[in-house]
Amino acid sequence: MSTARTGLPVGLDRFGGLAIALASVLGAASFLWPLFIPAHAGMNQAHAGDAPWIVAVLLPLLLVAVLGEFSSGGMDAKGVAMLGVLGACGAALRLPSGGAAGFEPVFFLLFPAGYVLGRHFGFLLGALTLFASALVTGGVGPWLPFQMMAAAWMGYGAGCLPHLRGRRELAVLAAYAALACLVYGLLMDLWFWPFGTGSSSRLSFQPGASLAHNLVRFLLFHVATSLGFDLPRAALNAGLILVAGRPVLAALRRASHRAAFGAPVEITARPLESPGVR
Amino acid sequence: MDESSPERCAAPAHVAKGHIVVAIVVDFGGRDGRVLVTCVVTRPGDTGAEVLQAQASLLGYAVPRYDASGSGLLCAIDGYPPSGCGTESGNHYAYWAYWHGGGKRWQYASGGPGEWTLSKGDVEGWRFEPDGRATPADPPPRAPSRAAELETPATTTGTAATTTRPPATTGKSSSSSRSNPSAGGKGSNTLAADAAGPVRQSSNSKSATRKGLFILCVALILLIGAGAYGRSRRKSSHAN
Amino acid sequence: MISFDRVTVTYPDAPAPVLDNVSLTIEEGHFALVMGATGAGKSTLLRCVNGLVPHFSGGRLNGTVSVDGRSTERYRPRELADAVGYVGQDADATFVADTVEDELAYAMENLGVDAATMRRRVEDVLDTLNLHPLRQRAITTLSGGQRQRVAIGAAFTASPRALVLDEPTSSLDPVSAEEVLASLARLVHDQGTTILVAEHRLERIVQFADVVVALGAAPGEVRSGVPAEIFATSDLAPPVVRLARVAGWSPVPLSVRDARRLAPELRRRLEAVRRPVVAAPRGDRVAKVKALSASYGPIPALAEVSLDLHQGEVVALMGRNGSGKSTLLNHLVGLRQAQRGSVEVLGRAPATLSAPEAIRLVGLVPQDPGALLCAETVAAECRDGDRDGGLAEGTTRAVLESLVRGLPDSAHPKDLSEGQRLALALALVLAPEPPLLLLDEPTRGLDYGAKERLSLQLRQLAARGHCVVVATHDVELVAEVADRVVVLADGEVITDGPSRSVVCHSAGLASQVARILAPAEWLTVEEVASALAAPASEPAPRNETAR
Amino acid sequence: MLRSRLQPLHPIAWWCWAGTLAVAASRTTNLLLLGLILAVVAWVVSTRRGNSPWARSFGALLRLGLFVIAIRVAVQVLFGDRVPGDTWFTLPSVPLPHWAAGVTIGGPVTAQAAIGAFCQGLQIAVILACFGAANSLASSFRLLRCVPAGLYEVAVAVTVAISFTPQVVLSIARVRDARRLRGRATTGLRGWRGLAVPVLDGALERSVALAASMDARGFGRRSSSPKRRRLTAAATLAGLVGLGVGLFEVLDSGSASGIGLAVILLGGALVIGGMAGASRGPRSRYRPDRWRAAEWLVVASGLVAAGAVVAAGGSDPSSLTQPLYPLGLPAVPLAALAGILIATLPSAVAPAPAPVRAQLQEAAA
Repeated sequence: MSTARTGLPVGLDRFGGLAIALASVLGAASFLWPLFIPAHAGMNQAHAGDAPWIVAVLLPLLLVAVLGEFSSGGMDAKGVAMLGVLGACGAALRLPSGGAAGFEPVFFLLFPAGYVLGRHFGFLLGALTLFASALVTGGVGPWLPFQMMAAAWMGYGAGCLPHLRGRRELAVLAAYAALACLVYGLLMDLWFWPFGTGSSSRLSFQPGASLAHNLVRFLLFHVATSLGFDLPRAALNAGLILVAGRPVLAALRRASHRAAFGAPVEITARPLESPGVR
Repeated sequence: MDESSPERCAAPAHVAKGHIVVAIVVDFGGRDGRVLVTCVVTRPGDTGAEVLQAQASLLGYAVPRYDASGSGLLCAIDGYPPSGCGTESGNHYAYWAYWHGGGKRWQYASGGPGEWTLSKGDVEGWRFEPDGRATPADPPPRAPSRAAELETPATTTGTAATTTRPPATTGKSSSSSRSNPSAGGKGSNTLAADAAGPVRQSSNSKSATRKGLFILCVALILLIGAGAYGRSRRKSSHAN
Repeated sequence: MISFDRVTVTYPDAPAPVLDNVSLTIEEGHFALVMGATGAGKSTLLRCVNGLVPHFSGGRLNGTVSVDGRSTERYRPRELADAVGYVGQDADATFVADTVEDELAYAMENLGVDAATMRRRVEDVLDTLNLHPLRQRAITTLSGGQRQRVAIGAAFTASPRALVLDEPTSSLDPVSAEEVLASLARLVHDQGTTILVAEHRLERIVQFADVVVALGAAPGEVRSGVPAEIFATSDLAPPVVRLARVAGWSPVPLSVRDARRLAPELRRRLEAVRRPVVAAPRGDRVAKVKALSASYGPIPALAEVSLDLHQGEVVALMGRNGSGKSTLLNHLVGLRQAQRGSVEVLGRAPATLSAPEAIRLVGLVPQDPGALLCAETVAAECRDGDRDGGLAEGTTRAVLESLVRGLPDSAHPKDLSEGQRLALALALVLAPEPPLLLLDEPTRGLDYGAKERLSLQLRQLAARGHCVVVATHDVELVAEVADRVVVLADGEVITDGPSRSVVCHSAGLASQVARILAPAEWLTVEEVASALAAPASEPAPRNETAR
Repeated sequence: MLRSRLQPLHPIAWWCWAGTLAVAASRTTNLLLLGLILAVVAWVVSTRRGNSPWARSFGALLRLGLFVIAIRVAVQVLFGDRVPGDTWFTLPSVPLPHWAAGVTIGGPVTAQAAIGAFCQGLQIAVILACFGAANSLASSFRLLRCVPAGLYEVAVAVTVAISFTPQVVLSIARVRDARRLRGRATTGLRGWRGLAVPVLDGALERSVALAASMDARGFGRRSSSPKRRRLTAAATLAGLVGLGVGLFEVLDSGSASGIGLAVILLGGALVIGGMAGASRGPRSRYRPDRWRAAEWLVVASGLVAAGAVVAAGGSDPSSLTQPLYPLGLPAVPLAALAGILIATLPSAVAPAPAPVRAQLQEAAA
């Protein structure tokens, strides 16, 4: 299977790649819809509340599709076990915060993992970590698929970073971590926007208004409500990566080496002539 | 400019400093084709909703009705339509379309009147669309009929002064008359009060019968809630 | 059933093969014991059976390994799941499900066994392994022995013809170990399963074995045969065998029962030897535990424990799992604050001290010594040790040298053998010269050689004036090193006395030699040997504290 | 009793029940209805939740709900539209610079605005509470056993993660002790580093051993025929396209009615079908959760509640909303209230809570 070829824990065939791309586009749409919704959609009072719920139904389906692709695209025991174990570590990191925003060092594990073990693994790990911790802490709800999708993208991005050496590697990872944490916060806020503001305030989205106009309103909402959580989180994760990044990367590399993903296996029935005989 | 928008009001000489005059064009569309222009003296920065409110109290109309869900959507002017709010039929809605600009330069408003802040010489437009599409493609308010033009100056200039209200008095006036919010000033107050009178009485008579049930339900809810709380407390105390 | 035909295994980027041209056959229904020093390739041999090596580890395998006529060349581990059950070294790392039942059913689910059969087999296994009362329990709430049995059951429910176990009892107390081995024996006898098991603690398991596979130091060197003939010569042997050699019995008895038949004659010879009791000078008090009580939530862990520890004595702390041994050690080292009662080391309460102060007063080597090691290389580890203790450069390294010779500086702690890792941890703890030294289960996974070295080191430390406390299940170690035995049960001290009387007079804690030679009070083979060798007048080599 | 202890209520049933109540809540801003739904949910949770760590999530989500209400009201007060109403007080209004889309902060705060915001906040809080209830009542492990075959590997990974989490927590404690034994700091970023690395190392080693034992027990014995693979992949992709079309239709019309919804449902069916169809290898289930009368009753009670509320909305929309113009007491739709009361049924018919998972509890604490 493909894992053996790539030497990475999880692989994906071309269907899977296509599925990820498609699902991500739709996922993006289900995050960004308030910015683009047309004027008359807001008029329809009876149904104005529908869009968020439709999207909340849609996203789990997207995730099912993508994760299913991963399952059939080839995950062997090693990949599954490593996913599970790293997911557990992530969940444990989220326990103190109960999955709430603010103190959330989970990304400090996710990004190095994605970076070392590849973007597909990063995608999966991002999604599964949040899922597992939600199950452990009992935080399952309509918000969960959005968290999973967002975290999955972040992990995928970490896997796409250029592979450097030494200091520059850490610097790039830390910078990415800070950025990704902020983006994650933005995305989750974007999801909460319609609920947080209703439709009758100067911060709520205006159907039909220009993108720039809505964007400004959203950013104001973001600054007003949750930037206070996101900045510390970004700093925390970036700091952790700077401090502990090197040994963590080393540990991950050692593990993926020990797990021997796609290591060459050779079995020959012909016995090796022992020196004594020769 | 002016000839392009006949509705524009000439600011009367006696308008106090720091105030502006805006025109409100209300086109009742389907009902009787009545188009009404009112000039209201107000403060820069007041919202379209407040000016509409002032106009209503000025003309003794019923208080403009807004969507109950608290979204800033306007449902009725002068109690028309009597019920419903942007009621949908297929892809069409019966609703009050909101415009800015006047004359040939009407622009479909992107937000509710609660968000639009006025500046000097603005023209506000309202047109009831019996079956509009809620897009800028809907027809703008028509030019005012002659009758309307004759009617308006008389009403407005007379009471223009009363409609301009220093924000300070708001608190008192509203506390004095619950039914008719935020329209300050004596003259308009009385006008609007009896406009909104019947509404208040009806709601009073209903609530009188309703109160008992209401309290009953609240009691029930509290009872169940307390029960749940007690049980979970016991459980947690058992746990450790 | 299981056959190796001229098998050579080489791991990727390893210079030399681990197994070199190994051939052996294990008949159906046999209980085969694989023994050998650490690093002799026991695990590799076992993992070859179901193809985990090389399919899982990578590397090259020449020759043919076949189980039930199926060669691992053609079948991957998962396709052999119905032929071979494999239980790895760390049972906790093998669980997939949350409850016992689901874990047992897991393999069958993968094999697609139909529901009815699954139900029946699960029930069978629950009975065979005596897990019935635990069926609904979450695995994380089970004790070590129970977990180990669940792991065995999980490997066995698919009813494989052969079962492969890698050190199934290394982390268990004698009682749990007995349970596990007994259930293995039942599998062999009732169901005719072929069992291949690697084990260090031969004394526990030898009496069950039909065949012994002995791996020598050199990768090529493999001997297999019936236990008697193997042990006649093998240098790895349980005390009973070593005693037999000393006494010159043959055929070599493998169980205490067999040995006792031959014992009377030896006892008579030993009675001639007078063993004078030399009271060791009792040093002054190092630590004092007074009426210490502790509890985890509602569960009491220690009840009114009082204890004095003195310089130069080796105290063995014994008792079942969960009898409070580790809790007591944690209090002594200051990881836990005394809730009721008091703990003092040289007059100071360890829990109140800062970490750097504490390590100069008392040191603890935890159950898993690896937990102490976090640097990349041995050299770095030693350097950190010096820095943490504020010691002169090279102190730790010197201590390490005194424990094991010539450990390579560049080696990664994770790649060391159990014994070496323990030595490194011990060195780190000893470097600041704490007067009180605590060890928790130090003999886990140690082969006989490493154990002998350890007990020697402990004696030397005591002689140098340290007070050494060893919490252990290993009665042989106790017999070797302890002056004094403290037995805990349910958090209470039920016995506290000189090791000889305690070890000889309690059935559960007696060493093999003691059991064979009872009622005479002999503890170890060495004693007997020197006693036999020596003329009657000379004192026995070992002192003991009189009280 | 024993019977029910062996098999608790099907997790899907709990989720359906909570979901229907959430739908009911999402249809109304009537304080009475919302309050009653909240009370009912709380009652059932208090009678039927176990001691698992996730059982506490109900309380957690209640607190989160309060937070949401606070935000909702605060946003309304600071940035709310200045729609006329009974003015309570007037904040000094600060116009933001031009680039900020002409947004001004403050201005008169009307009772209508504040109460409307509160009702909408409460609505969200009640919906949160419903999901909190589902979390507290349904076991995550059992939930994971219900996933379609196509998701099997992923589900196993998650199961492993859940059952391994408490061990991670314990090993964190162990490592912290070990650092103390070497006389090192256990706090601060450096302490973090010393903590994170050994824990991670241990975990990763475990993962290799775990993989070996899983493979040795036949994990991933599957016959993935490329033909079937292509089929399921096609189904999935088609489903995704369908979802996309449906989504844009819905967003464009702003209503979940008609074509958009249909297309979405179709796409969803395709995706799920693809997953279910992708069953590979001869896997079987040990004692799958059965769907018994109790499950039906629980789901039905939820449906009744939701139905009653929706019906009330159909007959008289205003009975579901908090009257703002003019302000007044909410209507008392007796039918809807009665329907919601029926949703307390599970506290009678659902089997008693599952046994404790002490270890996990420790971990989550």
